[in-house]
Amino acid sequence: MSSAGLRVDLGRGLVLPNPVGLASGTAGYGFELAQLIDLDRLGALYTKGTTRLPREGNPPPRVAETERGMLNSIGLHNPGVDWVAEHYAPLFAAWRIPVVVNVAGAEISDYMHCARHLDGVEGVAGVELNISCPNIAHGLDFGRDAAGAARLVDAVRAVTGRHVMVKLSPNVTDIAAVARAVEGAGADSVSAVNTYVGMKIHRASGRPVLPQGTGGLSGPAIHPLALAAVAEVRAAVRIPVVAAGGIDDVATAFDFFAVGADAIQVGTASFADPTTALRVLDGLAERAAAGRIPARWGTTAVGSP
Amino acid sequence: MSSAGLRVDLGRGLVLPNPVGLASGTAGYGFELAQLIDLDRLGALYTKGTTRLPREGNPPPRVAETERGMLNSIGLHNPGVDWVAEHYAPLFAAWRIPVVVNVAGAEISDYMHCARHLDGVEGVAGVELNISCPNIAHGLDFGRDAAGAARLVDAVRAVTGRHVMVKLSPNVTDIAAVARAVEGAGADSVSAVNTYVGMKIHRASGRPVLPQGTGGLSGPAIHPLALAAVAEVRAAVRIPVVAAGGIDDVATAFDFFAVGADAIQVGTASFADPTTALRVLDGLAERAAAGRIPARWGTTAVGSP
Amino acid sequence: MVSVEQLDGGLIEVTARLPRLAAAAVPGQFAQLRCGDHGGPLLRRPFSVAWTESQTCSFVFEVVGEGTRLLAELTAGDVLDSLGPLGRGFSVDAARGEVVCVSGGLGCAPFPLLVRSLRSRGVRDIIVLNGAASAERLYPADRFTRGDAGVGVVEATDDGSRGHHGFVTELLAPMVSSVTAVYACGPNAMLAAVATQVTGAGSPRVAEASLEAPMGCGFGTCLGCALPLRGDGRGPLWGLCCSDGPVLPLRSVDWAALLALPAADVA
Amino acid sequence: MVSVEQLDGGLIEVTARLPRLAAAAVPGQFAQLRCGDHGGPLLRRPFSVAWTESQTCSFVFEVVGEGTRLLAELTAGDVLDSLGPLGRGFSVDAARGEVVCVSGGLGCAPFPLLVRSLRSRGVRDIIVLNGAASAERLYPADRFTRGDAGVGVVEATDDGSRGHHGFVTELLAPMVSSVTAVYACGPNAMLAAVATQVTGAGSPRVAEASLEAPMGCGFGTCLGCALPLRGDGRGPLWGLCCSDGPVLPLRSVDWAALLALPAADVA
Ligand SMILES: Cc1cc2nc3c(=O)[nH]c(=O)nc-3n(C[C@H](O)[C@H](O)[C@H](O)COP(=O)(O)OP(=O)(O)OC[C@H]3O[C@@H](n4cnc5c(N)ncnc54)[C@H](O)[C@@H]3O)c2cc1C
Ligand SMILES: Cc1cc2nc3c(=O)[nH]c(=O)nc-3n(C[C@H](O)[C@H](O)[C@H](O)COP(=O)(O)OP(=O)(O)OC[C@H]3O[C@@H](n4cnc5c(N)ncnc54)[C@H](O)[C@@H]3O)c2cc1C
Ligand SMILES: Cc1cc2nc3c(=O)[nH]c(=O)nc-3n(C[C@H](O)[C@H](O)[C@H](O)COP(=O)(O)O)c2cc1C
Ligand SMILES: Cc1cc2nc3c(=O)[nH]c(=O)nc-3n(C[C@H](O)[C@H](O)[C@H](O)COP(=O)(O)O)c2cc1C
Ligand code: FES
Ligand code: FES
Repeated sequence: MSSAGLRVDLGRGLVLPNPVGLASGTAGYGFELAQLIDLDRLGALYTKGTTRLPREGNPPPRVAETERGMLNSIGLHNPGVDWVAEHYAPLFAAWRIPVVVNVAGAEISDYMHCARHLDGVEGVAGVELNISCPNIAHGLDFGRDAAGAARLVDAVRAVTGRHVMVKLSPNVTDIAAVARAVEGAGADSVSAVNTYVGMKIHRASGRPVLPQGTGGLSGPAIHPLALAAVAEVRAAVRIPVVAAGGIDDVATAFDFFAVGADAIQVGTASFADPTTALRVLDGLAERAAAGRIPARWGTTAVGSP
Repeated sequence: MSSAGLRVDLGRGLVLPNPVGLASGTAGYGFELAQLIDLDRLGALYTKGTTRLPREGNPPPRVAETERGMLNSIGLHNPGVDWVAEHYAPLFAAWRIPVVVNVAGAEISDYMHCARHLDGVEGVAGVELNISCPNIAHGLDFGRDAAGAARLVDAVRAVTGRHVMVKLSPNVTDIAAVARAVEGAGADSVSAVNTYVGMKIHRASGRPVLPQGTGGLSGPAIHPLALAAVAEVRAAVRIPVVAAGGIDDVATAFDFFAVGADAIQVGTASFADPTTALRVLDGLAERAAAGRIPARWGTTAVGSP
Repeated sequence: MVSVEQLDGGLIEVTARLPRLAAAAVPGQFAQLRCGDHGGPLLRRPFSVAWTESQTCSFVFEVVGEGTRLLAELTAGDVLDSLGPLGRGFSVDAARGEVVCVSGGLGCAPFPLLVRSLRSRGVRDIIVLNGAASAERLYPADRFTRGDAGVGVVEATDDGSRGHHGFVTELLAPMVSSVTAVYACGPNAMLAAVATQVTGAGSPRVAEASLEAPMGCGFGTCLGCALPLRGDGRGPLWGLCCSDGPVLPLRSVDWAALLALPAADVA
Repeated sequence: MVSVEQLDGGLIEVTARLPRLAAAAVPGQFAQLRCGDHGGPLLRRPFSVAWTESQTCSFVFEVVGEGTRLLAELTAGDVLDSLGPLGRGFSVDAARGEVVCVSGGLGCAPFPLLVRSLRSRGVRDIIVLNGAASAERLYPADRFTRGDAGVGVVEATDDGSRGHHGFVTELLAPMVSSVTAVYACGPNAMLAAVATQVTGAGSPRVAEASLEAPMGCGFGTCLGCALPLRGDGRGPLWGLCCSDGPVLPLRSVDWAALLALPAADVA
């Protein structure tokens, strides 16, 4: 299936060969998946959340299954930005798939540090600011506060010429306000949604399965919630919106185009079937060939809900 | 199975024979379910959201299924508080099951009107203020704003001597703040959670299935989210917490006791199996008989997540 | 305890041991069937009771989505979990002499039971007007008649592959003035067409249709299954398909409002 | 294409046509199996490859939850959807002369394949120490030996209903100094007990265990399957069960940290 004509220009140099990406934290830095699928056919790889210093992550169990969903509490286990810039980026540079480095931190200075260190690094197509990780202390603060998010984006904007995407938290009263705030502060695009704060109880002990108590819920269970959130964000901003949440086939991906997303990220579904994103891409290409994708992926007017 | 010893005193005269209730909007005013099950064995019936004036509700479709969940957009279809007080309450009075009238509105005066009209009415054991209905204009405003919620509770507190329970919205950044605010304003208990804002897309048309665009998501899909929310509320307040969200058997109900809930509400599961609440009760009684329920339903210390 | 019969054109008839439902169901009532076990859809699916014997009930459907796909996978020995009978059935008491049943597509489902009931109450002549897209999608005539000479079936197909070439409602006009009752079940557009034929003077005393709506519960508690009924002129009044219906007098439905609603399917 | 064999004591052996997995799997590797179809669990479940023929693979398990319940329901003709082989298997190259395999409960799973591989590489004597709660829960001895006289099986049961009355690790002590390799698979407590026996001087060159952790993906991308490895003294270092393991040198695991973790099951 040809995917020509599926190109998506997200602005400031981030051009996706097609709208189908792999969501942060569900594809590592691509190396393992590259053994299993033809990564280079996809539209973007969003890396595991990367921090200023290497992080060991949380003690296990780190994942737990729920009804049509999964909770995770990985705790940003990652080798740190220096390692990524030095050792991984040169490998990314050899790939056709654009690699967007997902960046996380506790302080504005952490994000600035990472963005600065990745700026101009070959192989890094942009950064996605994870202001919404529910699994580290303070990880949600920026994502839950429009003014804080704007300050963060403003600071990062000053230190990088690369595309800055902001990953929004759905665990908020007003996701549209946060989206507008980061747009105003100079974000080039937003991605939504990150995971929802959830919990699972170990029945024999009555205690949470995840040692942190809560984790982030992803997968089909959140698809209807993510659709509502993306529709709301779409109505709030003019910059591109990259959608994630429960995509597991072309139909669930298309639901996001119907509410106005410009591109999508496949997350949890890759765990059960690493070819999911390729299947979505093939389905998309088929529909495109049949003329079933209107301008901007068939945006329909969905009122702010 | 005997359910003696399962009594729960929620305060200000609201004493539940047992902790197993039927969630608002999933049992109407009890009359239909009374034909199908022995309603009088249950701990509480929380009625359909009731408003100052009768409401016709939203145009259909009003329900749509998602992965292990359902969306609804009923729009508070109800006969109005006068009808409930005059025609239904006398029938409630003949039942053993305590009936808590769920009250909704757009203005503080609407809630006051309803609470006043229900105050002292025989057959009405208390009111549950629905400050979190996502399906009417303004329906979420109070639930999403701690100060507004407190003003509302304060006003209602002034006009009723009955038990005032406040039904919290999970569609907020900080549910604990709202819970603390309504506790401070004199709420006797809180219930959590109401539904999560979600959307479903009609694949053939690319438009939302529900004419309002969004609806409220309930059912097993939200269980992990509701658990996290209830744990957070439990850690925030001292008043009783009544839990709802995805309960479909005794194990899922017990998960809420594990995070410190005082009582529970069975919602969506009653649609597929009207005996669900009775099964939960029987399971609970069995565990109680086996001594497997410590004080306050086995509260474990779950840190604020 | 189930048997599954594949008819032509994708129609499927499932028969299951459901003695209580069989004993209680009146024509036009429905049952909420669980499709699949734990992994299946959360909500039950509504199906008209198509036939009963002393111990069994039958349902007719075709595969349109996940729920019906799982029902079609039932095999002998499986248990069918059913809730019902639910809703209001057809009014059979006022029917006398001649009556007509108008069926479109899967609207056939309630009629075998209705026909039997009417005949046992002394209705002399019953004509079933049975329409479908094409010949193989017609529910077989002998399942309406069951060999009873007092029952006639006239068929119509959209493509003309059997019987009248055109809409089944076109067959209704000549008989509408001579019957005491019209019962209809099928797509909304068909029902609306029937409704226009039975609202003038000299219309049959009983003119009813079985309607559909997406359902949460099936027994009147979720208020999900709203249908537009004729109101006081200020817009429709919402009735409940599951408890006010599914069978409603044709004249009480706000057909214009109903036809303006989005399709019930969500595919 | 599946066959399902119910052994005593609730053990189940499933054999499926999986030619590519059969060709590629080395002992100790695992496959991620899909349990049930669309309605089944979201994530796959990891199972050791227990045996291979040219076209088929076998897995041994018992029903502990939803996923294994669905696997146990497979019947001939069903398709088993498998991803793998995954992870690192046992080191077989350094094994010579005599080796011992220590199996506890379902830890038996990887050993039939390992034994075959070791024998084909010229290992002279293999002793399988096979422990379980009771006699009927012991994986049958002939599935380790497959009639090969170079393989011996010594059994132990917690309740003494067959073989040594006590822990299987008690059988290990007398032989630990004479073998070139110790391979272990079973509950963490058992593995820790094995680890303490093989860490002193004169310990076998190869001392490895196959470990478990709840898995999201099975192929190294989710970072969900963390296991505590020996760090630099400032607390454990997290390794990945699926890609650093599941087979790890016994000395590289931080056993104290591992035993302090909550149980992997979530029932
Ligand atoms: C009172 C009543 C009686 C019915 N009797 C029959 C019958 O005898 N034979 C028959 O084939 N069909 C009948 N239907 C329609 C049948 O219920 C739907 O075809 C079925 O629900 C589709 O389920 P699905 O999971 O296969 O489809 P999906 O499209 O996957 O269903 C998704 C959702 O849409 C709803 N839905 C889809 N189509 C309809 C519909 N037409 N009406 C209401 N809800 C719908 C389902 O309930 C479900 O919630 C009846 C409907 C009603 C309301
Ligand atoms: C590398 C590896 C190889 C394995 N090989 C075998 C084998 O050959 N035979 C066998 O019987 N079992 C084996 N297991 C354990 C097996 O994967 C679990 O018993 C199985 O996942 C339970 O699934 P369930 O849905 O039936 O249970 P549930 O308890 O319902 O599972 C719920 C969740 O807990 C996880 N889980 C439960 N128990 C375990 C466990 N022991 N280890 C990891 N995750 C768990 C599941 O993956 C799932 O996410 C292996 C595990 C690993 C990691
Ligand atoms: C195991 C796991 C780890 C994740 N790690 C990150 C991360 O490091 N940074 C981030 O922005 N999102 C992270 N996410 C969120 C996903 O990128 C995605 O937003 C979310 O899972 C919703 O999509 P899905 O339902 O398709 O999985 C993670 C998700 C999972 C399941
Ligand atoms: C059809 C439907 C109607 C509901 N109506 C109301 C309502 O009127 N007032 C209210 O406070 N909650 C209402 N709810 C929310 C439920 O009471 C409950 O909080 C929610 O469904 C979560 O529980 P569940 O997952 O067990 O259904 C409604 C839920 C459903 C499914
Ligand atoms: S389906 Fe629930 S009220 Fe009709
Ligand atoms: S299971 Fe996903 S990294 Fe190991």
